[in-house]
Amino acid sequence: MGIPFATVYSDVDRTAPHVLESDETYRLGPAPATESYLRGDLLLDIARRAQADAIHPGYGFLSENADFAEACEEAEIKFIGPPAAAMRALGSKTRARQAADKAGMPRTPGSTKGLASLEEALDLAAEIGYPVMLKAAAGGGGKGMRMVTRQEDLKSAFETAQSEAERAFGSNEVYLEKLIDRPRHIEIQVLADEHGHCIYLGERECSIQRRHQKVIEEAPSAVVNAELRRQMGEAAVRLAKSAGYTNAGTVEFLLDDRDSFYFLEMNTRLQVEHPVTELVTGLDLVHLQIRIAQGEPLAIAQDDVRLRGHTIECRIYAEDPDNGFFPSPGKITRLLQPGGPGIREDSGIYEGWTVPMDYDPMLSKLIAYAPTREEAVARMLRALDEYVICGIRTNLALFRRILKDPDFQAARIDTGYLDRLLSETNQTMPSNQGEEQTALATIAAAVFESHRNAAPSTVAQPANSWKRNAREEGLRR
Amino acid sequence: MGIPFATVYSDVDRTAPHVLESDETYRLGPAPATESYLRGDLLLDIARRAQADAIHPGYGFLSENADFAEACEEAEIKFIGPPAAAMRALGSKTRARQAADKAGMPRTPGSTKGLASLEEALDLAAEIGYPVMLKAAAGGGGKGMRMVTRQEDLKSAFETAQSEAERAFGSNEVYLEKLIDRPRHIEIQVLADEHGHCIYLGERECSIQRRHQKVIEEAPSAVVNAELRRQMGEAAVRLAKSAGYTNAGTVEFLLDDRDSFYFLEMNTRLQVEHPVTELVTGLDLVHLQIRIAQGEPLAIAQDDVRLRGHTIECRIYAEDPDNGFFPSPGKITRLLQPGGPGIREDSGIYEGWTVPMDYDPMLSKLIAYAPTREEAVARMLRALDEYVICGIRTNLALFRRILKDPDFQAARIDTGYLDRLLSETNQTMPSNQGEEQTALATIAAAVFESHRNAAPSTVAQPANSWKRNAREEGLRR
Amino acid sequence: MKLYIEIDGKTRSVEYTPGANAVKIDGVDMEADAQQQRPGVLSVIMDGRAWRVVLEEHEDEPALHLAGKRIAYRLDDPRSLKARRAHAGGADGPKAIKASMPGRVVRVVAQPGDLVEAHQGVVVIEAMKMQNELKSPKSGRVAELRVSAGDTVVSGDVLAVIE
Amino acid sequence: MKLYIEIDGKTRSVEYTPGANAVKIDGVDMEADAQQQRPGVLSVIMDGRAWRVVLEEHEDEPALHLAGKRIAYRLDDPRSLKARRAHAGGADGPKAIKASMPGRVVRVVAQPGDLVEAHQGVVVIEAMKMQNELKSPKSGRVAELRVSAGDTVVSGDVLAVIE
Repeated sequence: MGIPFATVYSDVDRTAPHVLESDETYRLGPAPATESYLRGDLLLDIARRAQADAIHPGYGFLSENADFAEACEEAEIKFIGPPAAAMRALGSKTRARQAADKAGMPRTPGSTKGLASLEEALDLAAEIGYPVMLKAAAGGGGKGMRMVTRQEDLKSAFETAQSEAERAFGSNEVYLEKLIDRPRHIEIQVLADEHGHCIYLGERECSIQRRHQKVIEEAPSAVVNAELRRQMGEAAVRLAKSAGYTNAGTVEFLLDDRDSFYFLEMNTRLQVEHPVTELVTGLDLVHLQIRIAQGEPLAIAQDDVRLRGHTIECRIYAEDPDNGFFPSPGKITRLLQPGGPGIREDSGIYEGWTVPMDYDPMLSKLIAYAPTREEAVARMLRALDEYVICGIRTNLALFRRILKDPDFQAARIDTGYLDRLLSETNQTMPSNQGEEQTALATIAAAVFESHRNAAPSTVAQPANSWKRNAREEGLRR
Repeated sequence: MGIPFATVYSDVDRTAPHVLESDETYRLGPAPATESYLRGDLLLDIARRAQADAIHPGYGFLSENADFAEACEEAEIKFIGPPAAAMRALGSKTRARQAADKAGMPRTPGSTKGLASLEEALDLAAEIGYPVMLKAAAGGGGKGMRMVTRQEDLKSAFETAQSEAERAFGSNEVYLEKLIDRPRHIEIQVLADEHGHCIYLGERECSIQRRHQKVIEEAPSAVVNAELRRQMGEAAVRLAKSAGYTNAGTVEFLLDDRDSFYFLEMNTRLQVEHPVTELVTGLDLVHLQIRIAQGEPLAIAQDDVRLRGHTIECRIYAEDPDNGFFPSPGKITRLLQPGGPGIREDSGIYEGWTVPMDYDPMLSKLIAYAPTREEAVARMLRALDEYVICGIRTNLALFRRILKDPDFQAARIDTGYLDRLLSETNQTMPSNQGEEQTALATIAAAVFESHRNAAPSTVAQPANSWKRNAREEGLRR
Repeated sequence: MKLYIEIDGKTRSVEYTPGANAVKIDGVDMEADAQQQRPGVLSVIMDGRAWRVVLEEHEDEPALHLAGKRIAYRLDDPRSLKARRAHAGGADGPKAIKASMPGRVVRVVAQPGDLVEAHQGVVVIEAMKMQNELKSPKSGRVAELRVSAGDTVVSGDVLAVIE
Repeated sequence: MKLYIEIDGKTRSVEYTPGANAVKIDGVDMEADAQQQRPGVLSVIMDGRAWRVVLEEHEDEPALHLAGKRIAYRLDDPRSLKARRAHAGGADGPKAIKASMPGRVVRVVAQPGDLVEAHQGVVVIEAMKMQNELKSPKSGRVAELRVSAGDTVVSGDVLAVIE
């Protein structure tokens, strides 16, 4: 967009790509986020030194922090995101449920305030019927969350949820809602300018989750038709408008098997999975965020939003599926990354890079786009086959398993799908394929070992890599 | 698409990626194309052994060879491309000009048959007016082509063109047409099924050329509006239909500065630059080719074809712009490839690969997609800045120069644009930027040299590469 | 060149001549054309089908990546007495518990001299905010305990020895 | 550490202490923070702006890639007499014509003993179907001619010597 921008870095990010791509760069502080990326005061100091007009908070750290948004407002530096008031109105899950009622949008039956006592919980559960879910109002990531199937279990679950919530979020506020059976997680991307226009950019299907963490995201959802999309989209827009929301946000829903949808919560920021929406809508969400923050009216109306094709995103992590998905830090000793038609990868990894042990081990977002879901699955499978990461364990094999699973291919998925798949024994391959592959592996091991013993010079650059060029000879036109 | 496929390879392609991606693979012959990829008889032998139903000819070698298409027809193996008769009808430039007349589509004034004598040439040139172009009917790549601005130069140009054509193509057939002043090269992608349906998929702007070789392709063209697109598209469809054309093909036009377009020639195959059309239409051209060859009717009608966004493709070559664009083979000693939103790269290069001296030195197709042309230019510039290839010279700097040029940015381009740009002295950078960069380079050189002298262990993996993960900490949701 | 390769607990002999397209596995002739695409990456054609095989170097246990699977192997060198002995002595001798990843020791569960069962936890390591219990490979006695809570360890460090 | 770096024909002295953020160029203090991202790739911050600098190793003439430009440099080691001599003797002594790329010799234009002008073609090499004429670096006499038509050469091979 031609807007000069400055970046900040903590000491461990000194050589990160974002530093190199910016027009100016400033040291924020030491490695721990509490001393750098979570220090709004330091950020504002730097913004003033850089004479910045606006701050883009990214999609982590302070991006959902209403106090920081407010501090920006006071410093007259534009926070590229919703106003602090809207963030507060939708920040706690109970307040968001109240907002949903105000906007007349469906939500799961249950409380819209913290439970005052066990008695209130027992009464409400009896009224809406078991099974129910207890959830922390300030919650996230599955903490302070308990499923209760029988009345006699409610007391202990209530107490555990409260104490977990207190420990994790500093608030023991817990509410109760009816459990939706095998729901899908469907979320709507909304975009609102500062002139009262708000549109929705279709949905994302994020039902493939493990421990309440998204693993695969898709757009569009295979089960959302135009009418359902309109209903969910309009509900999301009503919620955003009722809270005075502006900029980009995501309204999360559960969808049951009778196509009834229930408000879950709102994410008041750009999300990790926003590329899948960009690919099917053809829009650039970050640019649109900046235009909105500049006070421009939205240049696109709801009717201009057209979905085209299908996108699947896999979140590739340094973790060991054979060992309880335990993180697997270490040095990437060899790396073969996929490419070609419809494949995009957002990552900063490279051969020789050491995956650190101190942070969330996401390595890469691997994204496949194609005209249809079937073709997108095929492209993703090809990309996964081409992808090899040595030196650390990754969840690549898990994605191969999911994408080859007939239920996934038929889009018979819900938020419990992945846990069920993982509890099944992995199908073994046909035995003769196994023998062939063992023979192959034996031969390959012998070849590698004999290379290893040979002088390095005999492991020469083969002439045969002329490949592609030969095929393209004579094509220059 | 789930169709099993076999590939073939010459000896130098033994380890090429296409071999690894196929279900079966067959050795075709030694390295030279005349003993492998141009041997239709060997290909058909292998197709029979593999019990193949169809052959996809790619976009080089035999893909425009009518004899091979005919041999496939006789062997009852489907050639994925047009029928031999249609290839022949559009193969020679003079026959294609006759076909254009039959289809009632505009072409440059001039002859539609080879010139029988100098007298005929002189008469025709006098009639249509100078300047004129002499062209070889069997031509391509600028050979047998001469511009003539005055009557007195025609005789010598005619003789030279004839002898060049004879040498290059084995036919001295030469024709004459009026020179279009500063034309744009605009081409229309067509797609025809075997049931009489033919559609056009918008245009590609390929005006950035050097020595009649395309260097940058874009879709859509900045100067083609909906009405002009319809006119050119319908003309292209008429031509394809008149020749009984099926499958994918490209009709090339010249466009003058008054929006008049003139038929140039037809490419009876998929082209190198087809990805730019795929990105703006959201279609997969290779899949559509296969469906057509299977006898399926086109599933999309003309009204279903909607262009969205803008795509730019740069053809990155191993050649030295400072040395007359002479090829620069050699070993790639260090490689930093770009990525991120909107960037796709089709290449098979890697660090340590040796670019061979025997073939066309195309390294990569770097493709940028964005909602608008302006944003696509910005994304391409960012990608070009991230791209570093060491060990060989490339034309990367040329693309940076073109994409920063105000005329290119304003889409004031024609087929002579690049030659004019190259004849200008490259603007030097502002002198204080030059000083700063020299100081930087001096410091960097000193750091590298002191690393080089230090023991390898001191050049350790820096802890700072934790970067991206730090920023994404806490985003798992 | 004759090599002994162990995969999935089974050792096979491989006779391989660089450049030739034939190999023998356990004395049986097989046709396979293995070409190096670049260091660590092979393209192997067997029965008309090409496979990419990627080498994951590792001191103790190298592995191959093949068709999306990771296959660990071991080179058995019959000439190496040391290798034979290490291999043969496997089940009975003292066994080390090694760190399978870098991290910090958060807890030591057993004490020197303790008797432990096979698969009983001995040391707990934390990395990337998750904890992992490292278990005893066999029933026995904790002969050595080389780390204590708070220590930083790297992959392969010996944490304890069970005898 | 004090080094002499030649860029664009001009030699500058650089005093650089690894780890420190200050360097001296020709005795003038400059603030610059250079950190290695990975071998051969530096991130340098100067005046609040970060630059990526990539090293292109080359025996004779290493180069840096910086902001889309390729900047060749030379390390002048004042302690090395050989380097000084080679540098000083540049214009007058015998000069070699080296192959700038691998290829095949298609034509030898001059003969041993011939007098040639500066920039006059001496040997023609073909690669990737294009021909390139390698020219004499100075006026002089063809003292040696080391190749003939049909020879294959690799980058850096001496083709002829002009004295």
